[in-house]
Amino acid sequence: MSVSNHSGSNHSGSDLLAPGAHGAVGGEPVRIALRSCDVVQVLARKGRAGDVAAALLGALGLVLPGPGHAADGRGASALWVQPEGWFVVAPRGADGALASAIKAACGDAASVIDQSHGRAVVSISGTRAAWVLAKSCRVDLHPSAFGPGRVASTQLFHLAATLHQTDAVPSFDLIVFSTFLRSFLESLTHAAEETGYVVA
Amino acid sequence: MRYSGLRLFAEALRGNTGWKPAWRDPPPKRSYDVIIIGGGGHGLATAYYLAKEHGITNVAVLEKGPIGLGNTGRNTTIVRSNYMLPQNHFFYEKALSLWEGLEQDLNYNAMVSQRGVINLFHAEGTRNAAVRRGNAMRLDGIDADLLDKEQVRALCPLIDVDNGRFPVLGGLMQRRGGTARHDAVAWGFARAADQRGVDIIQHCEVTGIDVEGGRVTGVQTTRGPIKANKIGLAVAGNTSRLAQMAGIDVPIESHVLQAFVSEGVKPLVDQVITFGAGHFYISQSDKGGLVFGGGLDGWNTYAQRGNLPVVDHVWSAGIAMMPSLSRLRGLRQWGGVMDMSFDGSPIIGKTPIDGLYMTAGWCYGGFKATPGSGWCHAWTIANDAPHKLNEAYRLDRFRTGHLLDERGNGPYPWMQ
Amino acid sequence: MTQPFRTRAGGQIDRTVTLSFRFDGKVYAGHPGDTLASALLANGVRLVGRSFKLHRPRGIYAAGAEEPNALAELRTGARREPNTRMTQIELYAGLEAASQNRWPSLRWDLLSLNGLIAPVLSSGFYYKTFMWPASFWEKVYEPLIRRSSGLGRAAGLADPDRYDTVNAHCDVLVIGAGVAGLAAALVAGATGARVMLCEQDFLLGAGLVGQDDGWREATLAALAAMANVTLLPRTNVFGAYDANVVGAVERVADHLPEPPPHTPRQRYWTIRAGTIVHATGAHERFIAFPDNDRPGVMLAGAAATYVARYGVKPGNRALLFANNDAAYLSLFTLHDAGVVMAGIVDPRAESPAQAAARARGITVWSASQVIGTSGALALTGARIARVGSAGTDTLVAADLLLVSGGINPAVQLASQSRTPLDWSEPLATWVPGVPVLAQFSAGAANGVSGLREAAADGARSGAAASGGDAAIALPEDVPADATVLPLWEVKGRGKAFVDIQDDVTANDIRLAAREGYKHIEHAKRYTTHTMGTDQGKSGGLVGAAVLAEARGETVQNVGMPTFRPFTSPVTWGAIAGANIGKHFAPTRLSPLHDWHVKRAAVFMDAGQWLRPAYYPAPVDSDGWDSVLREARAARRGVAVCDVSTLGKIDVQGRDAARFLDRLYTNTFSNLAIGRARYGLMLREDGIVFDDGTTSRLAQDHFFVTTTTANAGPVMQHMEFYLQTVWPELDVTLASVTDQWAAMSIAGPKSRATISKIVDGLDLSNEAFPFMAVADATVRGCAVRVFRISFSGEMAYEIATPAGHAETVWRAVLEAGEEFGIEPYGVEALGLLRIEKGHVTGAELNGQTTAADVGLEKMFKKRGDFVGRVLAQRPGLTDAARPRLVGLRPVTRGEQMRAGMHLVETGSSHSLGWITAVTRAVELDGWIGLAMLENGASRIGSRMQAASPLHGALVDVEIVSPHFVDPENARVRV
Amino acid sequence: MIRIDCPWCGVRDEVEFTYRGDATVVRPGEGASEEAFHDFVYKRANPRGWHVEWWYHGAGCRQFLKVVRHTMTHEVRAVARATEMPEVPAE
Ligand SMILES: Cc1cc2nc3c(=O)[nH]c(=O)nc-3n(C[C@H](O)[C@H](O)[C@H](O)COP(=O)(O)OP(=O)(O)OC[C@H]3O[C@@H](n4cnc5c(N)ncnc54)[C@H](O)[C@@H]3O)c2cc1C
Ligand SMILES: NC(=O)c1ccc[n+]([C@@H]2O[C@H](COP(=O)([O-])OP(=O)(O)OC[C@H]3O[C@@H](n4cnc5c(N)ncnc54)[C@H](O)[C@@H]3O)[C@@H](O)[C@H]2O)c1
Ligand SMILES: Cc1cc2nc3c(=O)[nH]c(=O)nc-3n(C[C@H](O)[C@H](O)[C@H](O)COP(=O)(O)O)c2cc1C
Ligand SMILES: [Zn+2]
Repeated sequence: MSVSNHSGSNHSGSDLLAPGAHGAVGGEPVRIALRSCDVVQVLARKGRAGDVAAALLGALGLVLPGPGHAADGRGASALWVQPEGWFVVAPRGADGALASAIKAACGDAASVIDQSHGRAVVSISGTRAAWVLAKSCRVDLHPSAFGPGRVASTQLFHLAATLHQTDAVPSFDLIVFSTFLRSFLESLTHAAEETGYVVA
Repeated sequence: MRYSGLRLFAEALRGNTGWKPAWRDPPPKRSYDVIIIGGGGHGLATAYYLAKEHGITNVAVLEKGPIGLGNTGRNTTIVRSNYMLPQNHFFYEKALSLWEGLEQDLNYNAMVSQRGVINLFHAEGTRNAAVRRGNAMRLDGIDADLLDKEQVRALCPLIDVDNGRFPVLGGLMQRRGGTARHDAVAWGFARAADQRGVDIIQHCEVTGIDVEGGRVTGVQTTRGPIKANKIGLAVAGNTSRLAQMAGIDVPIESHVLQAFVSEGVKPLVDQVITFGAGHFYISQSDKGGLVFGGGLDGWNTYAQRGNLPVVDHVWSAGIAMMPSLSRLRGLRQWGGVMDMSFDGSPIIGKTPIDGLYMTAGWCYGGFKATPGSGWCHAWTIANDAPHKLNEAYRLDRFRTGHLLDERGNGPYPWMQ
Repeated sequence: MTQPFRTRAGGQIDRTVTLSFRFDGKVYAGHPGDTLASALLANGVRLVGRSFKLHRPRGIYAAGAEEPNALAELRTGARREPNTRMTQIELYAGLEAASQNRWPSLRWDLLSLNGLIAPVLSSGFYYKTFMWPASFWEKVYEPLIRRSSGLGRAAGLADPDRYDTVNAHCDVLVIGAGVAGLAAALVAGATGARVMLCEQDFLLGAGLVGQDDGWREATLAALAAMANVTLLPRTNVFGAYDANVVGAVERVADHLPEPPPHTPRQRYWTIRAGTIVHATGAHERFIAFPDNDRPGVMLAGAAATYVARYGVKPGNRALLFANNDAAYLSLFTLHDAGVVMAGIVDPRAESPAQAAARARGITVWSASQVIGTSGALALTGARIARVGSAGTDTLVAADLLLVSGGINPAVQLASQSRTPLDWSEPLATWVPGVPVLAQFSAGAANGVSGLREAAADGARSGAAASGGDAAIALPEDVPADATVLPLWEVKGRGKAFVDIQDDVTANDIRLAAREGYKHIEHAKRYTTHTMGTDQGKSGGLVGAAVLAEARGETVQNVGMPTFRPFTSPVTWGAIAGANIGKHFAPTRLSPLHDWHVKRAAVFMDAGQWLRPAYYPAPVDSDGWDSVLREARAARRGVAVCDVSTLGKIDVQGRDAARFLDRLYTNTFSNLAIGRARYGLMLREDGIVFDDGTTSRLAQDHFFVTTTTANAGPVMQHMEFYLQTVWPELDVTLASVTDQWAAMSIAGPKSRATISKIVDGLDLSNEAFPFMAVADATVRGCAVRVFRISFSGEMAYEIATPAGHAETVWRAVLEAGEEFGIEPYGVEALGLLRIEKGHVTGAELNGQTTAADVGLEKMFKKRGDFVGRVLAQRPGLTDAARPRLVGLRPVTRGEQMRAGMHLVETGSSHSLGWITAVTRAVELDGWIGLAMLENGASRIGSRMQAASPLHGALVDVEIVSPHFVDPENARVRV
Repeated sequence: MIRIDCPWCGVRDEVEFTYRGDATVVRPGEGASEEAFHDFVYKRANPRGWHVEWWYHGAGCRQFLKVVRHTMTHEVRAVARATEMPEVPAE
């Protein structure tokens, strides 16, 4: 029997996001926040992508986006994450409700998998947000290559993450696996110390 | 010409004008009893032991470039026999015992340095695997010691045993393991083989292998055809291509492994140390450079150059293990093309073609094997049958399922 | 604090500010804009180091990255950094540096006695001796060699500074901000392209300082005004890689005593470029002549740089030895600054520059060469003679000898990018040929000389690289002819160095050739030529030429040693960036992690996860007490374990069942809805890959679990077969490992416990038998209940969306309180599974077959599945293969250890090994599992378990691996 | 650094991908011989030149891609989806 000397603490990482200003002072800081969202994975069954598109248009007003893009619908956004596969992201509602609604709309045209507990959404915003992300993000986030409404699944701080630019500030939603959230926040906030960051 | 301290003084007095070439530079003859293709450590050692142990001296080593600049000339020089499977550890122990007398045997200082090899472990599972391996060695008479965390700290204070992410539980140490001066190994074998009559023919690329009626008859080269009764392949990452010249497929892929050397510093790291929680290992050359490396890039290639993703991982693993390396500087980066087999173990033996033999599939562990590989390969060529030590390294084991997968990584050469 | 060698005016230094610094403990003064080298020269310091092997006195030789000699230990304590080039250290107030590789002092270095036996220390001498007696190598010779070699001393302490990495993308990357690079960037920038300009120096356009400061300033202002241009001074591009990706290190804070808070000391850039312009300039090369290494011998261009850029006279009386007109300009710069001219030695009979020099009143010895130098710790003069004349030499007094053998374009990065090199006759050097990648070379790096020509070349390259064009102003200059009369070596008495850092002489190269190490790569390795920290920038070609002569070949045919990264040595910490310490690899935490922390669990690493090993209680005197207490609860009452780490995969689609049938050795298409089944998965080579339970939630919907370690690999394995082998199947795969928390409630009281809290589900044995699965709720949270058991007891697994984990977990604990429920950790989990004889990663280690671990019955009778065919190979079906068995020590209390080997009593021949051990709760003492040759037939016999590593030998009994409830009755009650 | 133009995600660095070897071998169907399976697992093209190989875009779209890459220059000439066959240059 042998054990390590790790202690570990607070899995949610909320202790890492103590409200206030952190890191360097003087420049314009970035803003970092945890967003409370539902995330539902929708995978079209073979040959049924058309049906899925129709179902989601009807149910949520979502025009399902193609690779690399997101689209907004009624209270929810759809993010392309894999061929004929999307994340539908919406502000947190009743547990499982979004998934049920989508499932009802899609029927057997899609596999609808609730990932609301399996994913966490972290937002980062500010003129230097792309700089902070570039410390680990290998995707080009320059305005000429990326922009509002663009989505990329890639790696951030050794972790798979889906990056969604939500406005031109720029602001980004970073969708990460929830069991890695704490580790992710540790690395993200460490990276943001150079510009300074503010937690609201 | 024998080398010695006395000779060194005598030559110094004569302005070092009396030294002779370490090996001749003969033109290829039209035919040889045995041709060894590949002038790396393995090919040169094969030729040397053919001459020394079996009296077969009508031998040529054909090398497409200058000798010793393949993997032999670019590896991180670790010598050890700390394997788990008995087939492996007996073979590597034979190699290690040959290393132990090599300088005197070759009359060439290959700087075999038995400074100790420590494999760190960080979790219970890997500790148990290390214990299993160490015990397997000990039962078969090979030295191994289990170190606890404090012993690791004491032996190498640079290691951050309380590591922020993967604390060190301990290490398995082979004290007789260490390093050797890679270039000198090639040169020493070349010189000693040459002295026994072997022709070392550089800049002679083999472009074809002649097979008639299921038997080799000779080779085509950039310097013309050469006949031979027997041919041994020792071409590392080029094994697939050479074997294909004889019409056979071998379960080998060519992959690059990178290595790095730092600027020279005063003695800092006294052993060879491997990090168990990431791909990283390190030792210090006698010149003072820290020689280090990690895992494969992981895709087929014949290019001997390095690449950034491995740099990123290896260097951060280095600091995760030894934080004080942080302010030192890397000096040079390179790569070598290795013959990755499908179970991580080598192939030494006969092939489906009569008179064609090979020593191959060395993955990234073949430097330590050099004398053992040459010794067994020579035996196999001389006797047309494998020695007991290399019986298990058969080419057909992938058909029969007698795999030697030391680490259980499966038939994925890039993961072996 | 006077600076006797500082000129009155000129240079890019701020004379209004004086900085004080220390070298070898002595205090000196300099100015902002100085390097340590320029400041030391300003103070008249000539001796700055000792050579690698012979410990000869050495001075400052160059003014940039090519410096071979002037290496210092910079800073102190944990920040000490050995081998730092004084020519690149920016001066800051309070800087501390020390010379290295000398003892006891720089002036009196004991090992300089090596010089007396230098002939013995010829190249490769160590290969020829130190062999007797064999045991002396490690004990005597090697420690001596190691101690005397190496250069500076590492700090040996953890680095207090932080580092960072950053990714960048651009259309055009310009490397080098000389006149060519600036012009290239300006043109490319004007076209609107995204441009990055990297310059290792802290000044951009440094070569222009003192030559055309107006153009330089105007260009820098124009570049600074372009939003699409990123200027990166202090940034060395260290290597060029495939696909036009380069690595660069920016020295963000090295010019400060300490980095400001939150600021990295250095930053590692990975730059992906559309096109690259190599405007890396050139390195002047020296000429090898006897004693060409004395302090006071200096590259000509470097001397000019010290004057023009730093306002420092590198000496009082200068002699030039050069074979080209361009080098005369360097001397004229010194002349104009008032340095006394000792004259010019030129092997050429005549040239326009010779005439110009004479017109300035400078003595020129045409058709002459330097055949030696005089001085001890500093140069006092040079001996010169006419070419071809023996014995008639003149001693010219000088404290500064400028040398130029021509210039070598800095082709390192181009060559790394596989651009072939062409031989230029007029320049007698290698210039870049036609690039393979989308790259250009410009200016001096392209063999072009003259400011105006170099700028024009840069502008052309900038246009080509950006695919546009723009007109820019070009600087004016007085062009000088860069053509050389090749002169590599002047033979004579004394050591003529071809590698000044590693003490390699022309004779060493000849010796290598004589001994057969004739190939350039052999000669390099035998002599260590070009293997120092400067990688032969100023002497590489010189050595190659000496080798060529020795071989009777052209320099061209001899070639150069391969150029490899790094163009300049790269700080280790910079590459690691923030990816060290806890950031080295991410940590994965269970949704119940906070609870475990509050319960003071002791954690252990399980791959990326942190898992509770056990939960200490006040009654426990050690860890084992805790583990046994937890396991006993599971066997006798009830206990609960967090198993959220298990991999979970959602498999759906019309063909989901068929798909699983092909991946698992057993069948899933006949699994009823609402039931789970244990499954075994092989690799295609027939070796066991993973195991786990799969539940059928609907006709077209399965929930697969994997082992913790294989969660990712199994998912990828499934995707591989689905996408590449059976793409026609209607199957979707989604990893839901993070979505679901899971807990295993085990023990005879498990039903009684969860019945209290599970709503909407009849948990009676009849309604919910072993291997049943159903949805329900606990405290209003959705849960999925599985009746599966790893422990061998009656057990349930409850999965719930991760956010509800703690609610459900607490509910379980409360419900179980009356039965004495305990949370149990990985150690107790291991204990229970060993008692039960269940296999895990210790047995399924990538080497075992299903039969090896007693699972051969899991092969379905008919139908293909991954691994079926190759599992039948004789080597994998051999009955003698090690098989899973159980072990008990004959003396029950004796401890066994995982990793022990099994031997016949008295033998040392291993017949198997122990995979796992534990203290048991259902039996006395220790038990274990082992893989044993002919295992089944040995059950009932006695053997010994040996761990020579621990000096332990234990008599053991071979038993069935199923210690507890072999009939599997408990799980069904 | 190898950069792969994923048909779904665009050009990405090799670190986002996992290599999975020769993409020209085809898994034998049901009932095929041990020999056929041996070749599927162990007989791999290992050319010095153009190689068609699997790369799994694990950090991106989770798709297995067929990549045509040169094993000396590392140039990526074509990238195709799993079910397509990209064109392989002769030399
Ligand atoms: C970076 C790196 C680190 C390593 N570290 C270690 C280590 O620490 N310890 C260890 O034990 N092993 C290590 N290895 C592995 C070890 O270097 C090799 O396994 C071993 O050197 C192989 O020796 P060789 O003689 O078989 O091959 P090589 O030295 O590569 O010799 C093969 C020769 O064949 C020649 N050749 C090829 N084709 C032809 C042809 N057609 N005609 C004629 N000649 C031909 C080549 O030019 C070459 O010279 C490492 C390898 C690398 C690349
Ligand atoms: N003063 C001298 O010694 C000297 C030397 C070379 C050229 N010149 C003159 O300069 C003109 C040529 O200008 P040019 O622009 O072609 O060359 P340059 O030498 O003026 O500029 C090259 C620049 O590239 C930088 N550089 C080199 N490698 C680098 C790397 N790996 N990473 C980052 N930066 C790197 C150098 O620090 C230098 O500032 C000609 O007139 C030539 O005669 C003078
Ligand atoms: C053990 C070892 C030590 C080395 N030490 C140095 C060194 O001190 N300086 C150096 O420039 N290169 C050193 N190298 C690297 C070689 O210069 C060379 O890069 C390597 O052998 C690969 O050859 P190549 O770069 O010519 O392809 C070392 C290599 C090895 C294997
Ligand atoms: Zn993709």
